[in-house]
Amino acid sequence: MQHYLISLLIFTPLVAACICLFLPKKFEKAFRAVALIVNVQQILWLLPMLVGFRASGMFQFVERSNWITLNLGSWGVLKAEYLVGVDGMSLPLVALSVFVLLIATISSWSIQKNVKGYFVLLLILNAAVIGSFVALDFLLFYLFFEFMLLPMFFLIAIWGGPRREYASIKFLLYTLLGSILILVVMIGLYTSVSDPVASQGGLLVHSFNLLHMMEPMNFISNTILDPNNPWQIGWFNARYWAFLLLFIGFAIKLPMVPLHTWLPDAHVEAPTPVSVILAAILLKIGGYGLLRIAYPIFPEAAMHFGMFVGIMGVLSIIYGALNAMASKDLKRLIAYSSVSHMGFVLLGAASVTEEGIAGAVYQMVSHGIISAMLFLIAGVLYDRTHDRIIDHYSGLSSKMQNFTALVLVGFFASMGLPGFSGFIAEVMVFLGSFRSNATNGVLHESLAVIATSGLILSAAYYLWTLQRMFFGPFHLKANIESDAIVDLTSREYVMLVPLAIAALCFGIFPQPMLDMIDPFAKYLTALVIDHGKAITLNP
Amino acid sequence: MQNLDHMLYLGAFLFAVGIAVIVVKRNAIMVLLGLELLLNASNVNLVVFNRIHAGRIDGQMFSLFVIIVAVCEAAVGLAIVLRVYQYYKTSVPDEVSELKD
Amino acid sequence: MSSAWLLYCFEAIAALSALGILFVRNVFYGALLLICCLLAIAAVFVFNHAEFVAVTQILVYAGGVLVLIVFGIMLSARHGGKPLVVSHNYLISGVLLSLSILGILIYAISKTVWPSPTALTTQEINIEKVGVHIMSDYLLPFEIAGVLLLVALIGAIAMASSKSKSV
Amino acid sequence: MESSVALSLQDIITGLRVFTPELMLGGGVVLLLIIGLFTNDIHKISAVALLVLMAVAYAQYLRDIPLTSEISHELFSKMIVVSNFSSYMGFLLDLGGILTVLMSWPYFLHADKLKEGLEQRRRFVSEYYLLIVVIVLGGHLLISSVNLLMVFLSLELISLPSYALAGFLFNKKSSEGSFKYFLFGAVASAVMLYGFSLFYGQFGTLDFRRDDLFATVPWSPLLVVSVVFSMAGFLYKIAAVPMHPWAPDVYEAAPTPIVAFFSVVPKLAGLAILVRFVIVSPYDNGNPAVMHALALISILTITVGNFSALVQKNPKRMMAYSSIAQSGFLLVGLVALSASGLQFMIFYSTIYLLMNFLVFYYLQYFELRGFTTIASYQNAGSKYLWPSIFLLVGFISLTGLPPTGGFTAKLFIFSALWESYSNHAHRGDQILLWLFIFGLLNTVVSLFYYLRIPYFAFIKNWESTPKTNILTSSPVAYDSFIGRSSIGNLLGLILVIVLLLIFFAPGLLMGWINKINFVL
Repeated sequence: MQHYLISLLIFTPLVAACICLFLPKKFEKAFRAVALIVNVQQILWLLPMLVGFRASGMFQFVERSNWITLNLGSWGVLKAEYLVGVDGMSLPLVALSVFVLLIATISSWSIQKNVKGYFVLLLILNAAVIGSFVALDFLLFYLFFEFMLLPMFFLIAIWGGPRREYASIKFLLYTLLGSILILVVMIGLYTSVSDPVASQGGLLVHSFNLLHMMEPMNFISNTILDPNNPWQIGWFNARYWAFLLLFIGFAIKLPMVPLHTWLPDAHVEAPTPVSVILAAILLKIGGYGLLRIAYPIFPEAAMHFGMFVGIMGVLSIIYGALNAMASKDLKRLIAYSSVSHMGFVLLGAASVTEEGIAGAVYQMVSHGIISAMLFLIAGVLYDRTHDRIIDHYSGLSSKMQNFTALVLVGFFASMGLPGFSGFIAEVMVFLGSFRSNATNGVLHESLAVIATSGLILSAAYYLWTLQRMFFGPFHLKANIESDAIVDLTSREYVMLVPLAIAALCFGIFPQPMLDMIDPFAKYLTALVIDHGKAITLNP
Repeated sequence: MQNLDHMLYLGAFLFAVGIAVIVVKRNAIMVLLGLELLLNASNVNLVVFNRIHAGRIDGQMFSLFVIIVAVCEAAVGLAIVLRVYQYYKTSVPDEVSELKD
Repeated sequence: MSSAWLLYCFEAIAALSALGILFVRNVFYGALLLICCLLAIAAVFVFNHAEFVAVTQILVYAGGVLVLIVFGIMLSARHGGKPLVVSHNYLISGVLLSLSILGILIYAISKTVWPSPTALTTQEINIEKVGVHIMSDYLLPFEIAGVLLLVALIGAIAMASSKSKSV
Repeated sequence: MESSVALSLQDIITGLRVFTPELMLGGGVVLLLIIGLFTNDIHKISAVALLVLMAVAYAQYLRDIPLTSEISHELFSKMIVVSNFSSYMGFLLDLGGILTVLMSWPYFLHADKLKEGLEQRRRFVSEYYLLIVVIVLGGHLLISSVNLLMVFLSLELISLPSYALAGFLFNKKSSEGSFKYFLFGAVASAVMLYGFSLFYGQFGTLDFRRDDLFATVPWSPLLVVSVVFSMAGFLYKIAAVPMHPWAPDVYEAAPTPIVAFFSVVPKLAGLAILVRFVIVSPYDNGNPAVMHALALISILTITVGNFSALVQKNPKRMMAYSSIAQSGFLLVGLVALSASGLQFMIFYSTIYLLMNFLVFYYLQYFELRGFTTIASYQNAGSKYLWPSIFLLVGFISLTGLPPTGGFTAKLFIFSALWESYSNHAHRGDQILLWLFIFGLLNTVVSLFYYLRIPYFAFIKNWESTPKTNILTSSPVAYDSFIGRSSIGNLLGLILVIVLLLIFFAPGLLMGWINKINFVL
């Protein structure tokens, strides 16, 4: 059992999706029940993994079996594996996904339209999300990555708000563009990399294995991406291009300013549970891909473009915060705050320091929890009034005390107040980016200084929103019925309270998760710096 | 008769005139006539080249088959033209245009 | 020498009657000019020791295809009830296109040096040889040509069948 | 002379044994012709056509077994060469023919929609199948031709029945499609013929396979002219830019099974002969002109096809542009011109056949139920759930997204291009890189039109009341078992499963393709 935990995590929702597909349409409750059972079961499978995980930079719970082996004659052998495993970065993210998906399923209770289709898509999305966090084979990763695309598209486009068609197509366009860029690099990489174990006796085995790609020794000499002698294409050498393509591909997902424009639209139009999944999990795949693929495989390019990445991160932080401040729609505000917070991930990654990278991973998890909470908060309000415009509300605290308390927790957590998980993450990112110049010279200290202003801005827009919406005299815009304003239902407590507790827990007791992340951060930092230097030494 | 170039020029000329007829004439049957000119241009070439490569008679054989194909094309083509004529009461290719983007 | 002049003569007839097709506006005259052109080309074939091809040209083309075309002209004239006088379009672009093609072809042909033709005795290429080839080396193309004729026949019948009454 | 005749007769007789599938096709033509005299029963004739094609496919399969990679047969005085390349491609053509017959069944039975010309359609059932069989025969001959005369004749053998079949809807539009197809096709083949005659003049032989063919003749202007003219005919058959304008009109006008057939069988045959033709050209002699031209054509074809498809309103017309774009993708394998590139091209061809037939099968399914424009697919998803899902799978595969064979095919073919760019004779040639980038970015464009029908089917006005003009029409009366949707969907299901299976286990197909060598 211990050996198949990851596969069980991935395939349980797929099997459940197939079962749902063959159930008659009218059993609406059955679909909800199946989805819930799957989520609970996933948590049960996750627990032994969390317990059995040993803090080290190595991959654990690895499963490996052959998937595709094609002999292509003179060209060699093409080999793709079913290779999955978790390390200090992916396990927290898998745990986050399982947790948030459970909440999202509970939140989906209110979906009325075509329940069957909704839950089938949700379950497929579930499998794809988990799969992309654990895949260690590029082809497998790409499969799961693309697999998220269409379910998400349909979830937004069918169950979304009034402008869902526009939003879903924009989402599709951006994401597909990103994945095509990743595909380009994938083709380039696997044709350039050989499997050192399987390639023996003159047989050339082209491998999709990400771990092989991270090792410069495995590149076939004189190929385009050969670290010893990369080709010059246009302004840069091919490895720099490859890094940039990967970076853009993942940055679209992240999303990074100026490639973020799909996000506010998608969030505003998506139904609440889909928004929750989108913000809490799907955005993380961008950051995850950067740290899992782009950085370790192209370390010298990562160092070379470190300043650029850092600047883009800071730009995202500031620009996202300013936009959030200008937003009139509560959901749009939260969406832009996501852009701002994911900028910290970029900044942390760019610093290539242990603190920075650990901070980036911590920020991903923390933002996953907090953004899920914030979107649920927006959903609570929307469910009652079908109106999300901030100016239409005032003094809600008088009618919804408990809700206001949870909103305070969520907003404070997102602001990065001490005691909440966001604080830990952001402090680590600042630390990393500040120390970067001294240790490896990638970033300038000023970036860290500028990024702090993001904190101030986020405090500003959250407090302003609080003040406008929740405090002061109770007042609603004319067309909202005040009868609709009632406090939380028990189902909403079930969703919001665990998230609030998690945000507090990881803020007050960061050590268990940091212990998990730290070895990974150490390992990645050392790998990027060592390989980066080794590669640049050979011109 | 050492020089065969003039007959090749004749072929080229027939080819060019055939293209011109096809482009210029506003009538499907005229287009068919142009088509026959194109095929004959090739035939002239084939027969003349057979003089140069006289070991086998590939060129002449080819031209025989071209004639057969020309017959077939003319038959099918005329049938199609007549069919179009039934519907459109015209055989001007440009006026037969219900199919558009 | 005189035979060379005769050849030039036939070539000129072929070229001029082809050119004539471009200029006449009556389809019927066009068909007649094509017959003229094809017959002249048949004569050119004879000068190139391709007697069988020439005969086929006269029989099949001038005899078969042209009769078919003339039939077509008459049928469509009957349908329309008006004389088949055609107008021209794309005159400039068509002429320019064909002139440029002609230029390219003439340039390409003149740039190529051809080996001089071998003088042939009449025994070497004769109808017997054509017959032997058709039944041996060219058996497969011959059979295919048979299928092609069959298909053309069927296709033409299907296409030319009268409209159903429902339309 | 007698002895040489005797020799060549001996050659013919020994060749006949290897020639079984083609002979069977010829026999099938005669059989259909005779049956047509006695009966007009749709089921009987369709069944006969199906059996003929299945038997041919089986014979082709039997022929393929002894053809190990080294053996190829020269037949009929070197008119054609049967190699495992032509054998595999021939098998694909047979498969295309079988699928077309299966698709045609409902097309003949259906009486509600497409009423116009029904009577004539039913009158010419046996002729219809006969023409299909002849095209398959022409394809078989074309892919194994090594002689210019054979190329010309087999192309005509494909083209002439195509002109007729394009008009088999027997209505106004159909006649126009057939007319345009004829004009364009006849001119293209005449131009190609002129190119062939110039080839013959320069090389003195009709056999274009000789190794030293291009080595002996330098690149003269005349050779360029003859290559360009000859290409016209091939590009026209595969509907590549600039010889593509016929495709949209013909696809829109022709019967749907025939469109599916056109988009696969003549295209693959044309592609195969293009491969044979290009492979002898001076590709590796340091002169990249042919490769540059092909790469340019490929880029243009993909781009023009995709961008034109975006604005289409008629599903068949959209699929015409899609098939133009797909030709461009198929050409990528040829541009990469390496053994693996050609193998992946064959792989792509196989997948293309499957996914294209899947899509057309369901386009017809919906067309017979009154969905004739893209916009009319509104609500199709709720009424016909499974067919819509199958159609979606087909479109996803055409786009090239996982988990379908279309993704694998695209991945492979672009890998070969990348490989060619990095370590082939034309190492570092920038046009290959451009093709790579353009081709992949076009995938994003293609997603838009491929997803438009599913978009209307699933998303647009999901909950609104059905449009009356579509769904109030009486339910379709099917008077045959194959027309009943549950049985009909079985074919779709099989295609879907195969497409998914190839993604998860491409080795199944590649194992077969790997045997093919390109000595031709």
